[in-house]
Amino acid sequence: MALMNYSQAAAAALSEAMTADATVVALGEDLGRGGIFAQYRGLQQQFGADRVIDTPISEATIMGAAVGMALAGLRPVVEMRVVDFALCAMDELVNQAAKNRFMFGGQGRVPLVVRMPIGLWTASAAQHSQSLEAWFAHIPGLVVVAPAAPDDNYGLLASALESGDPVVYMEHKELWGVEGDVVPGSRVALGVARRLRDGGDVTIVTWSKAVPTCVAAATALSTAGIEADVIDLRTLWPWDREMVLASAARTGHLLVVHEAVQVGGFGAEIAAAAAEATGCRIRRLGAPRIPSGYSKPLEDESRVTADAIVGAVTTLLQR
Amino acid sequence: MALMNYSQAAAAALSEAMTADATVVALGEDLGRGGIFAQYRGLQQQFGADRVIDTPISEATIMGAAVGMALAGLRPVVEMRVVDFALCAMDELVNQAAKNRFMFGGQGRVPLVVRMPIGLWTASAAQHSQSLEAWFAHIPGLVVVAPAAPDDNYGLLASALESGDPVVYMEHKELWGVEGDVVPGSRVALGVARRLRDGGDVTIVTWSKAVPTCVAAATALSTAGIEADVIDLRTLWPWDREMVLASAARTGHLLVVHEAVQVGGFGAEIAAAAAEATGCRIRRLGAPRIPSGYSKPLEDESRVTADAIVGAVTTLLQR
Amino acid sequence: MHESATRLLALYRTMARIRAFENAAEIASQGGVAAWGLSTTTKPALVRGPLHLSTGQEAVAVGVCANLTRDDLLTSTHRGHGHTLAKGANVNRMMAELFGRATGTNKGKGGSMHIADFSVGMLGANGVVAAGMPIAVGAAHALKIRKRPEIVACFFGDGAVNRGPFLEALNWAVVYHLPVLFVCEDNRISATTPTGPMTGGAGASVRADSMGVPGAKVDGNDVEAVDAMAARLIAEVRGGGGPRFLHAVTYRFKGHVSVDPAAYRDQAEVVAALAFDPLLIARGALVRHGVALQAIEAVDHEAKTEIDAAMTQAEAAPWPEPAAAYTDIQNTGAGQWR
Amino acid sequence: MHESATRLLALYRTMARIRAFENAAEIASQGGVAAWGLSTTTKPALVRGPLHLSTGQEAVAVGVCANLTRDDLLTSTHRGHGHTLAKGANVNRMMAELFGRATGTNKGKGGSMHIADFSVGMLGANGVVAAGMPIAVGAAHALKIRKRPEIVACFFGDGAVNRGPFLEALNWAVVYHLPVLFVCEDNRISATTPTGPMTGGAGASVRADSMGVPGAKVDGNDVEAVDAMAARLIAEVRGGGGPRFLHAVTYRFKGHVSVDPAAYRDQAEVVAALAFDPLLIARGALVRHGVALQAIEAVDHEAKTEIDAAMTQAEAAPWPEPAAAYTDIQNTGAGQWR
Ligand SMILES: Cc1ncc(C[n+]2csc(CCOP(=O)(O)OP(=O)(O)O)c2C)c(N)n1
Ligand SMILES: Cc1ncc(C[n+]2csc(CCOP(=O)(O)OP(=O)(O)O)c2C)c(N)n1
Ligand SMILES: [Mg+2]
Ligand SMILES: [Mg+2]
Repeated sequence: MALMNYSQAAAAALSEAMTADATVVALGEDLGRGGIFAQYRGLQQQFGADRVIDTPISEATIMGAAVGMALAGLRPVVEMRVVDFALCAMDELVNQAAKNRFMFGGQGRVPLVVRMPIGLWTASAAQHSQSLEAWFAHIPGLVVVAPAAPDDNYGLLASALESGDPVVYMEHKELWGVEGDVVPGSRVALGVARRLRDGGDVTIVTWSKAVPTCVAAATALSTAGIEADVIDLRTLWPWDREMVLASAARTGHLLVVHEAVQVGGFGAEIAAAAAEATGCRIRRLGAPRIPSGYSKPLEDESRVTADAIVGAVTTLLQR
Repeated sequence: MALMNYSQAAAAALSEAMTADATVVALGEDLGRGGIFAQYRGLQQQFGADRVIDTPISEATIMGAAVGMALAGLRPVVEMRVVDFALCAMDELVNQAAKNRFMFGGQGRVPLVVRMPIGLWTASAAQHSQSLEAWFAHIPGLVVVAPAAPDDNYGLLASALESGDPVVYMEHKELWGVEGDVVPGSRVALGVARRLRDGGDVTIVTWSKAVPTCVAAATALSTAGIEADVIDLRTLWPWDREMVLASAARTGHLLVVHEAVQVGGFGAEIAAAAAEATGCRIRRLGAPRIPSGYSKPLEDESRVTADAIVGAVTTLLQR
Repeated sequence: MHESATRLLALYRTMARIRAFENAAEIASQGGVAAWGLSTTTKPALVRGPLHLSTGQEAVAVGVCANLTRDDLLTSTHRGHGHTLAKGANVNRMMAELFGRATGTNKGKGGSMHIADFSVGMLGANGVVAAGMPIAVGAAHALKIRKRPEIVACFFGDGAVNRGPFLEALNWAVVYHLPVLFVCEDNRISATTPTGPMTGGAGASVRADSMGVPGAKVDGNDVEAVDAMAARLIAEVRGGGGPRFLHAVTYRFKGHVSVDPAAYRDQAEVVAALAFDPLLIARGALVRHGVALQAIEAVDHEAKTEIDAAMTQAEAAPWPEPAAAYTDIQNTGAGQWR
Repeated sequence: MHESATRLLALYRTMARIRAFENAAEIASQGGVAAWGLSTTTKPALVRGPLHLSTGQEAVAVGVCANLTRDDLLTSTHRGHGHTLAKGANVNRMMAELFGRATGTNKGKGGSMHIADFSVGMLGANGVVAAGMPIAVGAAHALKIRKRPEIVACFFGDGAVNRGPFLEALNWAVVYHLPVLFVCEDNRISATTPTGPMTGGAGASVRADSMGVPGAKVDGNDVEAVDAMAARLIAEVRGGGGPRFLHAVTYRFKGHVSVDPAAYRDQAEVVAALAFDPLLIARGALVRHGVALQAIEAVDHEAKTEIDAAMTQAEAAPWPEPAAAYTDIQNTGAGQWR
């Protein structure tokens, strides 16, 4: 067991995968310097510039080339820096990577992990703060992962690298420094959620940076006598219907919380699916439908707070 | 009143806007030949190649240039041919067009209408059949429109051209030939849904090509004594909460139907919002999470049928 | 027969097979989907989807692929039948794919626009202009990293040179010194729009040159010329010389899609172009090489017979089961459809 | 004073103001967000967001903008303070924007990476590399359609030449013969990666040339050289000559962002580069032009005073109301936030 931060955990998982499998390579801008969040620190020194590849600023071709690499025998890890820049590579991801296996009748597969950090990141404004996980969960052929803790970032990245399917892997830009214990060699299965707190009054489903906020809110609720069942989804597609629906059926009340814009967010899918299956009462909490502002008072309007979560639960239970 | 098909109705609306306002221009590939669905037929002859602009195959720059045009005094209409190709211009639409007004503190606006036809289109396979309206409804700064009939395509396109905001305008590739009466000069307000059938047992909310299918299903249900309130949303953002929530509150049962993949589709937003606000029972019907297949038996798996809708309503009412 | 004659006859045979394939597919597609401002008809067609024919462009595919091994890789465009056949795919499975049958190269899942045969290194036609280019350089990158001897041939049209991935992919190939031959199949038109007025500068090869990809221009209707130039450039690529660029000028005999009458095109231009039919040119060359007319006609006849058989087999072939719509997508999360 | 001396002194004044602005902003940003592998600190900084300084590149912005009218348009990059100031924006409002205040050019909504002043034709910095290029050609396209006399100056970095929009935008400008000057601000680095090894061929201007955009290369640290070359090219653009390309070679004195120590860069290289500080060069030229040292120092002093005042004003300026987060987004559907 080792204490690592969220960034180091990812570097460790990738380093071990590259050691175990010579076909694993990583490509993206500035990887030679460790990546802008240190999540590749030391890897180019360890594996060489042929396997930890510094690229031109060519997002479309970074993604498209990775598809070609995957078809020709490699298992590429693509670094998009932030999801906002991945918008320069949507044809390559959605039309090419995600549909390749089906379109060609299963002749090939695209074992590809695309890392695209999401989320607000101190005053980074409208073009460096988006959370677009809902887009990718909507696209057949893609797996979508959004880890919230170092051990999950380690275990899920390792599983993503082994999955053989195109995986949209979304780390959060304000979690890199978070520390936690990681068990070397451990795996976290894709599609399995994580229960962070047991409770019978209300189910709170969340992921990524909203996880710690929900846990804080649950603690506050508990002092008020409300026990929340807090579930970190971890993988958005496939999502853990079993755990979520069982809990929602039990508590009869489901709140889904995420940092992404609430309108059309993936919380709508979880809430609708749970209401369809269990008839539970639902409520969602996400960012308002506004671009992220630069100035703190504006940026804060896009942040989901523990108070807002407590408020949402209270309203949900009143109805 | 004039009888027009869906394609002609759009051409008429655009032609009138270009006649009335010299700053309205259209740009895209093959517009000089009328566009591949005849939706621009005659316009270049009428307004000249400077205003109905044939472009290189440069989707990113078609979209980006339109943003620049809008900032410099024009009201561009961008033709993306099919939404699948618009994936080559996501940074330009989502990071540049949608955020421009906010990011720059309201110094400018981007009056832009981006046409990106959606939907299945006889054996066009995985890269020419997508319906991605849910993506754009999730993005602050964008208006999303999906007309189902000639009069709406005329009245909504006219309103979109007058709105002054970036509008993602999604026509359906299998509706071009549909005919109907159009009132010259008429307008359909953005954000106002259309009730196609009055009923008290169940609310069916839908849009685009699924509209006629829902109407057919409602007729069948009626013979079985089930009266459906059928609502064509027409505009997905802003959507007509008033009409939908009032109906859902009245019937207590809501089914949302669309051709797009159900998982993460915009139906989840409507269903979740309605359940949150009215506590109604909900159900969704969309395509399975699979790429569209080329062969008919495969493609048909992605089609929403009247039978499936009848089935969904029956299950919904049983619960 | 003289060696060069033997080679030319072999090249001609492949061209004849492609021509026969395209002609048969064209007929089978009548009444199919019409993107051409005509509304989609419901008249049942054997080939339902959009069909982009390479009729008249056979010499490019054949001249280039004649210099590739079975293990070399190839990325194609929406107009990919010729590339696929020339790379060695089975015509029965190709035609079955166009017919949407379970026995097709793609199990009926892709159709003409996505035709592929990975077993002969053909990594697929593509529905998105220029989208094959980044994939091609990535495949070449993998071959280099894996220290493989194979190379990649990347086909694209003249319209693709105005899309960003053209620049990004060529730059990528130079930066990593990759084994890839870029083949610009220049039929001088993009759908309904002449490409010239939409393209700044002196065109494809000059752009390639400015990015550090040397190359050459060739008459794309003269299969011997294409073969010779491709041989030279591919030898340089195989020799570790890095990427090369082949600019082949040709002409699209048919409409953009099979149901497109191409009324926007001056008929005189088409008639003039037919005089430079690559098959005609090759026939003339064969005769000059002393090959007997009967030998040539025999090849045409064999090709016709082979494709007729492919049509019959395709029409008789089974349709995919609906359940097949749910396979070959992803393992993780498979079966969880709604 | 001789006319050329007067002009040079004016150019120098703007450079001095930019330098003072960047230095002040740099200090105000210490303790702010650090993308640099350092985790984001919580130590409060006056300028919180990522700050890309143009320190050392002042001559490019100033030499080009000196040849633009207030109504000409300009698109910028993430490193846009110099362009904005040189185009005529008010430094108080600029600094207030970096401080995130309601009185900023963008009401505190954009910050450094999106700084803009439409009132002087500055259409905005951009958080996405090369994203300003299609916008620039579109603006030029609109000016042409509207038969306006203005032109557009499009700034971008050396790293941008490897993104697709570079090719698409240049091609677009040629196809429609648009009034745009492309300015490649070549500081030879892209974030932490030297751009040379990532760029195939002979570089930016050669690529531009291959697409039909003529241009010239210039020493981007010599403001007189930039001014002269920009004057020539802009005259050609104004004269209806179509797009032109200016390749200005310069050097980034600071890290990629203000909090980046740039440890990855050889310090000897930096020291050597400092000898070619554009302000030093301009000072030397001023002296050669017979301008008195006191006159130069007076300019430096004024600049410093002006920026100090801007800092004081910015710090005292009001924060935006939370409600402002919900305005300036869209009229249609406004107010319907969840
Ligand atoms: C990105 C993109 N834009 C537009 C289209 C529609 N389209 C299909 S083929 C074509 C013309 C392509 O011209 P060219 O590259 O010269 O190939 P050709 O059809 O001449 O073989 C167009 C515009 C597309 N498939 N992809
Ligand atoms: C499409 C895109 N990819 C990556 C980035 C991250 N990024 C910001 S600036 C930069 C380097 C740009 O280099 P250059 O264009 O030379 O401008 P400079 O920073 O040198 O002024 C990178 C990679 C981005 N902003 N946009
Ligand atoms: Mg062509
Ligand atoms: Mg640079």
